[in-house]
Amino acid sequence: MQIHDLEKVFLDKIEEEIKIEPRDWMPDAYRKNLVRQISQHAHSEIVGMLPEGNWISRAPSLKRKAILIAKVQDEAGHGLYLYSAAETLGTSREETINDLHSGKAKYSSIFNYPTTSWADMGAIGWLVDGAAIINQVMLCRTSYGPYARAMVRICREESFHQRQGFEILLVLSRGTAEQKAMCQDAINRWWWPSLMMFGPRDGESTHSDQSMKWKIKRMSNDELRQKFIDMIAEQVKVLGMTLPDPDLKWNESRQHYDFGEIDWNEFWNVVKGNGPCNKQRIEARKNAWDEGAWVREAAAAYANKKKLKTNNGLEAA
Amino acid sequence: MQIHDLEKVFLDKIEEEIKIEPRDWMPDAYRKNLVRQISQHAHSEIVGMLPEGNWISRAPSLKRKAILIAKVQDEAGHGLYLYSAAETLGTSREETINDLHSGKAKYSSIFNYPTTSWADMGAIGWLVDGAAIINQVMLCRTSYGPYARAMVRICREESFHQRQGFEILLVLSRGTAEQKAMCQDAINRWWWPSLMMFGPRDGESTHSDQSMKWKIKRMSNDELRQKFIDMIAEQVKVLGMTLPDPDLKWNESRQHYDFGEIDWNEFWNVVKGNGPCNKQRIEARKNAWDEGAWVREAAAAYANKKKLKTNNGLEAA
Amino acid sequence: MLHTDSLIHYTLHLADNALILSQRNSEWCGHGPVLEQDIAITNISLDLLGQARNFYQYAAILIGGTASEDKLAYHRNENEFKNCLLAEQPKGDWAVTILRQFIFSAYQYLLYRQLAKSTDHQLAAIASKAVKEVTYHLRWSSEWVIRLGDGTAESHARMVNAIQDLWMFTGELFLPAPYETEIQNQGIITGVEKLQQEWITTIENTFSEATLALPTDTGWMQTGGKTGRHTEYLGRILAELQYMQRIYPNCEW
Amino acid sequence: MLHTDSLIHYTLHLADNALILSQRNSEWCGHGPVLEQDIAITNISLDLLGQARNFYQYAAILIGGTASEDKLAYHRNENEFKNCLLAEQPKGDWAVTILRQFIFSAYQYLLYRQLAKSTDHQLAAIASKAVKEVTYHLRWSSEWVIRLGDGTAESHARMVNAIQDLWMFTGELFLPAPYETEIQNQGIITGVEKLQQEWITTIENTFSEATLALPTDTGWMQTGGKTGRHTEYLGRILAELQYMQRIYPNCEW
Repeated sequence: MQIHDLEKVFLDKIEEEIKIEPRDWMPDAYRKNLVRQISQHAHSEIVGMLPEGNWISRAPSLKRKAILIAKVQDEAGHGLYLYSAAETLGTSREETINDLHSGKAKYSSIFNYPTTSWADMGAIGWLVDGAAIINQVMLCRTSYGPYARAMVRICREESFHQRQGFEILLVLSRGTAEQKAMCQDAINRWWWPSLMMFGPRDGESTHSDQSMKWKIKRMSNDELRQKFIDMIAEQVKVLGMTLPDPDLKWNESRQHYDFGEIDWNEFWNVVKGNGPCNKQRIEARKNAWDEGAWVREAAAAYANKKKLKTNNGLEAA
Repeated sequence: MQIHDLEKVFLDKIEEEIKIEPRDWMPDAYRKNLVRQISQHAHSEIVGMLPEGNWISRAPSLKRKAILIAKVQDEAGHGLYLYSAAETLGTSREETINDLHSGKAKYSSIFNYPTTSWADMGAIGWLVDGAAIINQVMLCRTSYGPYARAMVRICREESFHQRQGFEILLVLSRGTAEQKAMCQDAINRWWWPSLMMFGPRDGESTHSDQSMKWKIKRMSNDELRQKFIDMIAEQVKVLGMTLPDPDLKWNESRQHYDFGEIDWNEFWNVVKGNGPCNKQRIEARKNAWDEGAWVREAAAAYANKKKLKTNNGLEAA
Repeated sequence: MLHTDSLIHYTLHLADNALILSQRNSEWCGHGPVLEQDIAITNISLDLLGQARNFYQYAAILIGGTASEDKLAYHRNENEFKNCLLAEQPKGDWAVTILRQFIFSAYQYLLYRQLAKSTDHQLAAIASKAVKEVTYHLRWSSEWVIRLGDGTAESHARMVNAIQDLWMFTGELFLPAPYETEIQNQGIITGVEKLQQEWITTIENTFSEATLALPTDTGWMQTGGKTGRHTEYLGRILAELQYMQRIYPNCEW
Repeated sequence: MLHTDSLIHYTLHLADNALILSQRNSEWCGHGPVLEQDIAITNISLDLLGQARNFYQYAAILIGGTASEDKLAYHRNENEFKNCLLAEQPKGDWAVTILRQFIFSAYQYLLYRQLAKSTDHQLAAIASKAVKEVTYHLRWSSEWVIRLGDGTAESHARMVNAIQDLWMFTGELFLPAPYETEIQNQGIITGVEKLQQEWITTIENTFSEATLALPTDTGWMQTGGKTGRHTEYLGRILAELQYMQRIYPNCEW
């Protein structure tokens, strides 16, 4: 078949909502776009372990400690699914990881903010995972099969995490004055960064148009962001807390919440690497990787020895 | 002069209580014995910074924190005096330190016990520094001039430290039930190890006889130990605490306190390197030294550059 | 009454062992040498935390009144903690963590298997659930001991170092504390010293496959943890672990 | 009343800066690269602790009631601490410690010199005493910046790294917090932004002698410490620092 025939088959599948699978022909740009997005997503899971991991040793009850450890571990699991999905596109895990460490690949900027109080564990679950889910629910129907299937598994766990996060805040919101203050403070700090998670405004998003055409994405950044705001603006009432946006109010005609201006200057700065924790996060990941080099080498060497022994055994037999 | 004439001059000086000075002739064995003892003493000051340093970050009041930092810093200063005294005998600081790291040189075994409560800061000051002082007061009159003079300075500061340690315990002994228990617990843990600081029983001490003849030492291990016990057994009454020795009681005929058997098995094991913290202490010192290598090299390189510039400047002028 | 006291101490000893080792292992979470092993060690941390909670909950019932798992974990002081010194040692490199886990799992496996037959039905129930988890921990950690011991020259050297670092803390595992002797006399447990022979055989077999040598000079063993005399590490562990509860006592979380 | 509130906040800000940096520097005690420098950095730690105590004592007087230096240092929470983010960053290697101290001493030197002329006589008195200490800190640390910058290739590279690590925390020093603006309006202080030019000249001169370059892209600056928004490091510092007082409140030590 000629390239343009292949392309037609591909586009027809997209049109007919048939998933693209690893062995199918796909345009290079589609592959590249997916690799970029999936690996960015994988890195976000892995880097995202760090801000929450910061509170494992200090979780205020054994039950919360167990829930938190399990949650961070789930994120590692999500990372694994996603690295595997990226591998189906011909990119090895090592390459993907190297791109993270070199700064070539990005991860969600939200994880460049520090977790400075226990309430942040609640706010991350509720707001950050909440924002992620809005995005991921859409991705469960993304056009690339392995990515869509990974997303289905991930979504199930993420909504569990979001409920847990909300519950942490709910307990705080019903606690002592100090706990209430802790809760409100965390919401204040995480609200705007979580809105930024949906990326730049539609007009300024580089990859969006093509992604929509290929049904990698199915809703625009601004649509997703609005959906999130509408959801959270209702849920915050249950907590008896407020969102730190004086312009936030229900717009009867739009049937949506209006909201204030996002600080895009901060957004672009954090993306560029100037967030409070960018250096710290990447260094933590690099250190883990570098200090683990001898372990990976030992495991490989041992596996080789084993294989040789087995082969020799077979030959001798 | 012949060797035996030199030796006679040396021994006459010892006899007449004239200090031996760095440029004086001295027997090799005297020099060796002194280097061993002084560097062991220096190492004890340096390693001794670690158990107390362990509580600087957690000192329970700002005043206590300041006193503790100053105290540990004094110990570093004592280390400096003593390394200098050893250098007058022709041993460089680097050699001395290498001997510590290789395990060739010893330091006081007491610092191989852990500091696990704030009260340990008091017990170390009162008991450990107390035992050290008994030894050091004698060493102020030791036959080697630089060592004796270092000791005079050190003794002055040490007795200050001992008073501070006692005062920490005094406050605890007048505090809450928990503080009192903390105080007694620390005394229980530090009492026997501090008795071991005076070394093996007279019969089993390798270096003692010769050291006494040369007036490096002027009292035997057992004499010093008895002196210490007699002192502490009185002071503990002021604290309203007890020493953990059922056999401890005043002996009217000896005019000394009798006391129970020391666990010499433990003593020799800790000396051999099997104490709770031997590995930890030496590793901390080695790490500090190794990680400081690039700093020392940079300082040396810069000093060299400076010297070259000055020389070139002079030549050009 | 003494009966219960010793049983409480013993139950806390089991709980503290599991909690402190869980805390140490959880330091790897997000920092493991490879993602699959990050997950595995975190999983062990979670299992141990679960065991700790079961033991604390039982101790809280024995103590009665307002005792609770969180009161016991967060409001006892360092010298009330009864974990073995081995559990509180720093996580070190991957070799130290693996070796400690292997030593500990081999011990816990035998201990829980024995405890599952205890006349104390509550302890028996907790132990028989836990023994399943520990069986997996033991397999995983012994596989890693072999992989590292028989891997590269570097990994072998690191394992040898780890053995040197940790061996002196193994004696305490099999030295009964007074409260253990007490409930052993009462027939509640069989006695930990009886496990030592089988334990050393487990260690020896795996070491031999890993081309690692058992220390010949077993040397002087460090003890004290079981009766509240710890190394300098526990204080710092507790400062973090108990931070929130100490600052905000009597809150719900 | 507002007058006093801002003055209290400002005094606490000065105290917290000194305390947290003192705590960081004291981590070197017993672990310095060479004995003389172990003593020197510990000495700076002691001086800073002394400054912190003077400021806390003054704040306690302003607050009145049962306030005390220890209550203020040991019983405030993370988001009440007003130190600059720079002070709480990890000690890092000797290059990071030296650079941080140099940056901070250059700042403190100008700040205290200005503060010594404050209409608030208590602040003025504390500052004029402290400026003598800081003069020495500045000399010592700038000598080390030069020595490391112009030492070996490795030490130069480490200084370059340290600059990359720390530079983004320098902007906050000269960005007045609301309480600073407030007491500046009241004529108590002259305003920290006026110090920036002289500060950068100090940095530049020493860097130039050290063959080090000022960052050209000054980039985005991290802020928040002065108003209680910290990095993840402060929480861990306080967990240790406050440990004893939190466990045993209302005790004498």
